[in-house]
Amino acid sequence: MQTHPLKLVTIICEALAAPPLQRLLAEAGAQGYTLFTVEGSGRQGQRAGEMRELANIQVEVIVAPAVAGQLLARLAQDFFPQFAMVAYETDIRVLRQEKFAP
Amino acid sequence: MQTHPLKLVTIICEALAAPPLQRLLAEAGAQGYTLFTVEGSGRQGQRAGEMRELANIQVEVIVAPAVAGQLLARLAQDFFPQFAMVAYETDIRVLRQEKFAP
Amino acid sequence: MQTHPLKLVTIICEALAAPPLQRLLAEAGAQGYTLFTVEGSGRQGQRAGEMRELANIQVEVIVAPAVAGQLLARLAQDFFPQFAMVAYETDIRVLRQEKFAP
Amino acid sequence: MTSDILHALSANLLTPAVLFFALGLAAALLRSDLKFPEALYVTLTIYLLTALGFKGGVAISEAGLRTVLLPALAAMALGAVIPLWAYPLLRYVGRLRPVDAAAIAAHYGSVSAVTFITATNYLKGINVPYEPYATAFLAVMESPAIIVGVLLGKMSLGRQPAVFNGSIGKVLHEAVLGRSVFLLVGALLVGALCGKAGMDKVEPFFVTPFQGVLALFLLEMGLVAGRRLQDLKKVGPFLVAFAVLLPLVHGVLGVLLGQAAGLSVGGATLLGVLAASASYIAAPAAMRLSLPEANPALYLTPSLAVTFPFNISLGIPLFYALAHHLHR
Amino acid sequence: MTSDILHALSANLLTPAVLFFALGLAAALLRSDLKFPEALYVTLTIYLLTALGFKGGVAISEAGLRTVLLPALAAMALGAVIPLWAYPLLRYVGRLRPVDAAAIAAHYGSVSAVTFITATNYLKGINVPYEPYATAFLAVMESPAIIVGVLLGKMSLGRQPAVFNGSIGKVLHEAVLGRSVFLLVGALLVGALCGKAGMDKVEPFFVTPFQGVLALFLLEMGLVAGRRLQDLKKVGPFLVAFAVLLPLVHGVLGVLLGQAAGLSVGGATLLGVLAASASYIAAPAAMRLSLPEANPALYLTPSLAVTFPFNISLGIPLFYALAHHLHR
Amino acid sequence: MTSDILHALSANLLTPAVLFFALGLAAALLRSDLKFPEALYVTLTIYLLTALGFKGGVAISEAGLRTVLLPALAAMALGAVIPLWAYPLLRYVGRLRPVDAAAIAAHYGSVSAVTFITATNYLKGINVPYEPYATAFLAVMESPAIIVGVLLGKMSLGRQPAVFNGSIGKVLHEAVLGRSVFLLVGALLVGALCGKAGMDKVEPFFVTPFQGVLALFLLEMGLVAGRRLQDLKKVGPFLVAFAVLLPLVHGVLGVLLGQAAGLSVGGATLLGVLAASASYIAAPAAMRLSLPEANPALYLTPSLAVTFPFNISLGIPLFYALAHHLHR
Ligand SMILES: Nc1ncnc2c1ncn2[C@@H]1O[C@H](COP(=O)(O)O)[C@@H](O)[C@H]1O
Ligand SMILES: Nc1ncnc2c1ncn2[C@@H]1O[C@H](COP(=O)(O)O)[C@@H](O)[C@H]1O
Ligand SMILES: Nc1ncnc2c1ncn2[C@@H]1O[C@H](COP(=O)(O)O)[C@@H](O)[C@H]1O
Ligand code: NA
Ligand code: NA
Ligand code: NA
Repeated sequence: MQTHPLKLVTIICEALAAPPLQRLLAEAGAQGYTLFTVEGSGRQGQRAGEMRELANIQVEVIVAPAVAGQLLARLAQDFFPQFAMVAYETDIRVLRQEKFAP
Repeated sequence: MQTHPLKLVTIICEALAAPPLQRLLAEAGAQGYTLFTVEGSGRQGQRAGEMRELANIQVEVIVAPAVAGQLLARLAQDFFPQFAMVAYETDIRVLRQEKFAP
Repeated sequence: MQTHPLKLVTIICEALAAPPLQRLLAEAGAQGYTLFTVEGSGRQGQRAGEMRELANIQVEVIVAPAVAGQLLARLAQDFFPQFAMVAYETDIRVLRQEKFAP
Repeated sequence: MTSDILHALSANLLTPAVLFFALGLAAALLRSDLKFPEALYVTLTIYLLTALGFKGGVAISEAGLRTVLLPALAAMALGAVIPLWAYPLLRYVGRLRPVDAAAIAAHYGSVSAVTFITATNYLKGINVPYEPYATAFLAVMESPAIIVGVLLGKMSLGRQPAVFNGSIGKVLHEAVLGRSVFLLVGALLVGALCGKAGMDKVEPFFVTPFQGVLALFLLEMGLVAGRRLQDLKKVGPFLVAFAVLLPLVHGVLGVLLGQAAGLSVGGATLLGVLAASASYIAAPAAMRLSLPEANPALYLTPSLAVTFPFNISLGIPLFYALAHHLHR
Repeated sequence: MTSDILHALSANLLTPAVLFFALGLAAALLRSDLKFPEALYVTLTIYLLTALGFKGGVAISEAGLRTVLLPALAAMALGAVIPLWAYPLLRYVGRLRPVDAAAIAAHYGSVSAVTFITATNYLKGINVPYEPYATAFLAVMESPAIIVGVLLGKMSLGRQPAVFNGSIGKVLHEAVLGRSVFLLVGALLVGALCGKAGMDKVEPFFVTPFQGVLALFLLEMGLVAGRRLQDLKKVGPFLVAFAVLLPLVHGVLGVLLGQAAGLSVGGATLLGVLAASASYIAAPAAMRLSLPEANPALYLTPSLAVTFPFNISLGIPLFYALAHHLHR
Repeated sequence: MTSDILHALSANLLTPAVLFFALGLAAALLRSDLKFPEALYVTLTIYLLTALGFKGGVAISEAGLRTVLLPALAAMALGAVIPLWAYPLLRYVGRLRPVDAAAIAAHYGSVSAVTFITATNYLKGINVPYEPYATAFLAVMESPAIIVGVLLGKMSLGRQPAVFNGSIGKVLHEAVLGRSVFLLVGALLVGALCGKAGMDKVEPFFVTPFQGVLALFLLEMGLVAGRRLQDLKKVGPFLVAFAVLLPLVHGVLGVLLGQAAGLSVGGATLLGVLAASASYIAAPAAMRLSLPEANPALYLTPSLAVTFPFNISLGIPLFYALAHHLHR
């Protein structure tokens, strides 16, 4: 099966940051995303997720390597100062590369 | 710690596709899978997941590289024409390789 | 954007194993974790997750490579004999490496 | 007759159920971030189906199976034959692909429990009695059209990949043990076995708050239907017209059949509503499993975003006005 | 007056609602693994807001809009001006960053529906009548302070990144179509359109079990507030004092305004409670979207872990004792 | 006595609660896709425990602590000693590993709240009064056996890895602050503090719909137990027999103890049911934390898939028939 190398960018952040994050993803050229409701623990303590106001999400986005770099840069610049947030990228190989082209 | 290289195949699709997908995984020789209820956005628009009829799932399967190739091929052939679906593979290193042998 | 190579350790296990697992993560030097409520299937059969007593979780932890090795070793030694459990590691590249240093 | 209709309409439009549905639509169209958790949606569905089935079962145990059997068989037959004319209409007039035509036909032969419940509440609100065992009609009308539709669809396809290639046995299993049919029929059996004595125990949970729960659920259905409205353009004018006109025809058929089977005005109204309603729970699930080649937008959007709102706002009072008119 | 106060206090502290809140606090402090699923939290919120709005709407349809308008406008104005003194206080006495001061000011001008509901239950428990349309005050007080706060905050910031840079239109959309305001106002409209006839249908669901549902919800709120208690040290003594004293001042203001607007003892109490309460649902959501630079610990912790428990335990009976005293 | 038993049995088997349990079993065995969301499961548990505790607390406040104390201590002692004979039986007759024997013994000494509730409903259905403060017995019987079982298990193990190596303090914390014990005891305290006045406020939520909620919950328990049935072969014939016979013995013991402690027929029945029931919520959670070396299939499957169905269908009426017979 023919697969193509792309990047998976993963972002873990508080649920209330979802709307501006979704705007950022669209601006950066992502064609879609997948969102998980998660619980978490980190420097800001436990986030048990009973109330959306205090809950965490994980967002995963498949993008071309160039878009990944740009996305991470925008996150570091605009979001990190304001939100409890973790972001990383992973190498993946997808089917149907066209689906993810900006 | 001794770890072994395997593949993680990730499939994101509508929840209603789960039963045939589970059948396919079993046929392809996967020994297990993990299923997440997710929200998503892509070419078919938002899938907010209020109703199972309109919801998304993500399925992750750890398999040997050969099985991964076969699985992706079957997905591309049988499922992609019919379902809103994304699929990709990632390199991982597992403990206890025997667990994942078909 | 400057990213740094770290490891993502993923653990899938029964929900009732969460408390000792969280203790182990803290002991091993992880600075946080993200927890997903999942459904799954494996050697111990289906885990449909209706009752927490019978449910599955997936825990993801970002750590330095050395910590990852130690974590997997502890899991293999203390947890595998007792719990239905899968564990693997993936290479990732993170922003803000300091956040994950023990 | 016109004043009948106007009166029936206005009695329906200002009920909490219909207004909460409109509120849900508004929330979706105004893009409010209001959202029901999936668990709440499922919970409300389980509650409504269980309560409905249980009440129906108690009613059957009171009325006797004999009374119920004939009209139930008539209802079942109506459900099973609807796809037989819906399919050619969709195929040759609407020029849809065979597999899509089959899937849509299955939806319109099957029924919507929530539409049925809304109709019973409407009748209660205007003090029109109906056969309390009418739930049995709902129970027997859900599956037959799905089976007929899947068979029509399979015949139209060449070889399907093995994972979808369910035998007739599998299709039947899906249609009869799918959670909505199973819950409804199961609760009906429980009710029939418990009878009045059982009802006394659970009435404050399954009966008293029922109308309020329905209002809350319709708020959610409004949200879901509202989000689907934007897909209407994908669906095209033929299907939108189909989704209003076919229910009208089926509603009239159902009312006539109900009268012929000796039902009261209320009972005939309910049979009309059932015939007019389109499935959006059991049928989509069965199609995804057995006819995945069919396009969901083409069956889910008309039934959820057109037929469902049409029936709960205008259809129900119209079919009632007709039944009432015929009865005089 | 002292005996009034003592009596009012003891009537409040031993109610199921307040005791279940204390139980939730205890669970959090003793680190029990008790946890409500998020879906249950959302469900209870949806239920409480819908029921509250619906009842209020029916009451408005009975009382007539004319009666409601004047006191509602007064309430709205009070909400909008509170940030105007809270902001400088936080900024210059508390020495907080401008954007944090603006965010906190927005929270204290806005209101908490659950605090309001607890107050209505308190009044019912001691048989003090109140204007049933008082829900309208809650509905109109939620947004204005949020808008004022966001404007204060934006003025204090230089250029924000584009993703946060909402126009006034967007801020308004957020403040008015956010789920809590939308549900409350929407259900109010539905209730106003249905009137008494609609109420009869849904009363066993929306009214009868209401107090019990509130008790369950306060158990959960106790858990949530209790988990926040450990953040109190991050917040500092100034904000803790602020979170008790400002509500006291606002409560007195609200009671006086209510009396001036011709409300009954019960109605004046409710206006006092609303003024004293701080938002922890609508306001935090608006801040994360429009003023993400503000630190959530600084606005959420005081309002959730200090003001909310203070009001439901001591504030409500105090404001009632005041209204009662003034009325004699 | 035989006709007593037959009558008692038939009065139980056709109740909504038991029939809905059977429906859930059927759904699991027929592989229907019916499934309750986890949030609904947790919600129903929270509701049932809170309602139960609250009612019990109000009853204690009416009866006085003095009346409750002696029978409660007797109940507690019974729970604590059951593991002392269950353990050697499992170890030496059943030839189970020491740690598994300890874990199973803990489950059978502890209790099942849902079995208890089903029994109270059964008694209500046949108009047999019982001490309303009997909930206190449930509350005190949940933890002691867990503590005894964990101690037995720890003694049987060599060194455990540090992450599991809870001190006695930790074991106690788990056993007493685990969510089910905490909710039950907490709600009991709330009820005792509120008394009758508090009950008036929340009765329509916590009392009136209770039996209906139980019926819905038993549908879910049927699903869960049904899915476990396939694990029965892993468990072996000894444990299956154990899971029926030991409860029979414990039930008889409980009834006798109840009579000796001066309880009514209803109260003695309930003590019998408690003794006979096995935990499937608090005990498994405690074992996973403190004795993770024990095999869950060996303790969860017998208690959930054998003892629980046995008790709610046959055990309850049998213990009642015995209590009734002894009393004459
Ligand atoms: N080392 C880590 N591994 C995995 N997830 C993490 C880690 N640190 C933080 N997180 C996640 O990111 C969220 C925010 O992190 P923080 O800002 O450190 O509180 C946490 O609630 C976790 O869900
Ligand atoms: N670029 C992407 N990154 C991550 N997830 C995606 C992406 N595109 C699509 N998805 C997921 O796949 C589902 C189906 O995609 P689509 O068929 O494009 O609507 C979406 O609802 C998302 O959950
Ligand atoms: N091959 C696999 N791929 C992905 N997840 C798996 C796999 N095998 C097991 N799992 C997950 O690990 C859990 C425990 O596995 P097991 O102990 O094999 O039952 C399962 O319930 C699944 O969620
Ligand atoms: Na139909
Ligand atoms: Na306020
Ligand atoms: Na026991």
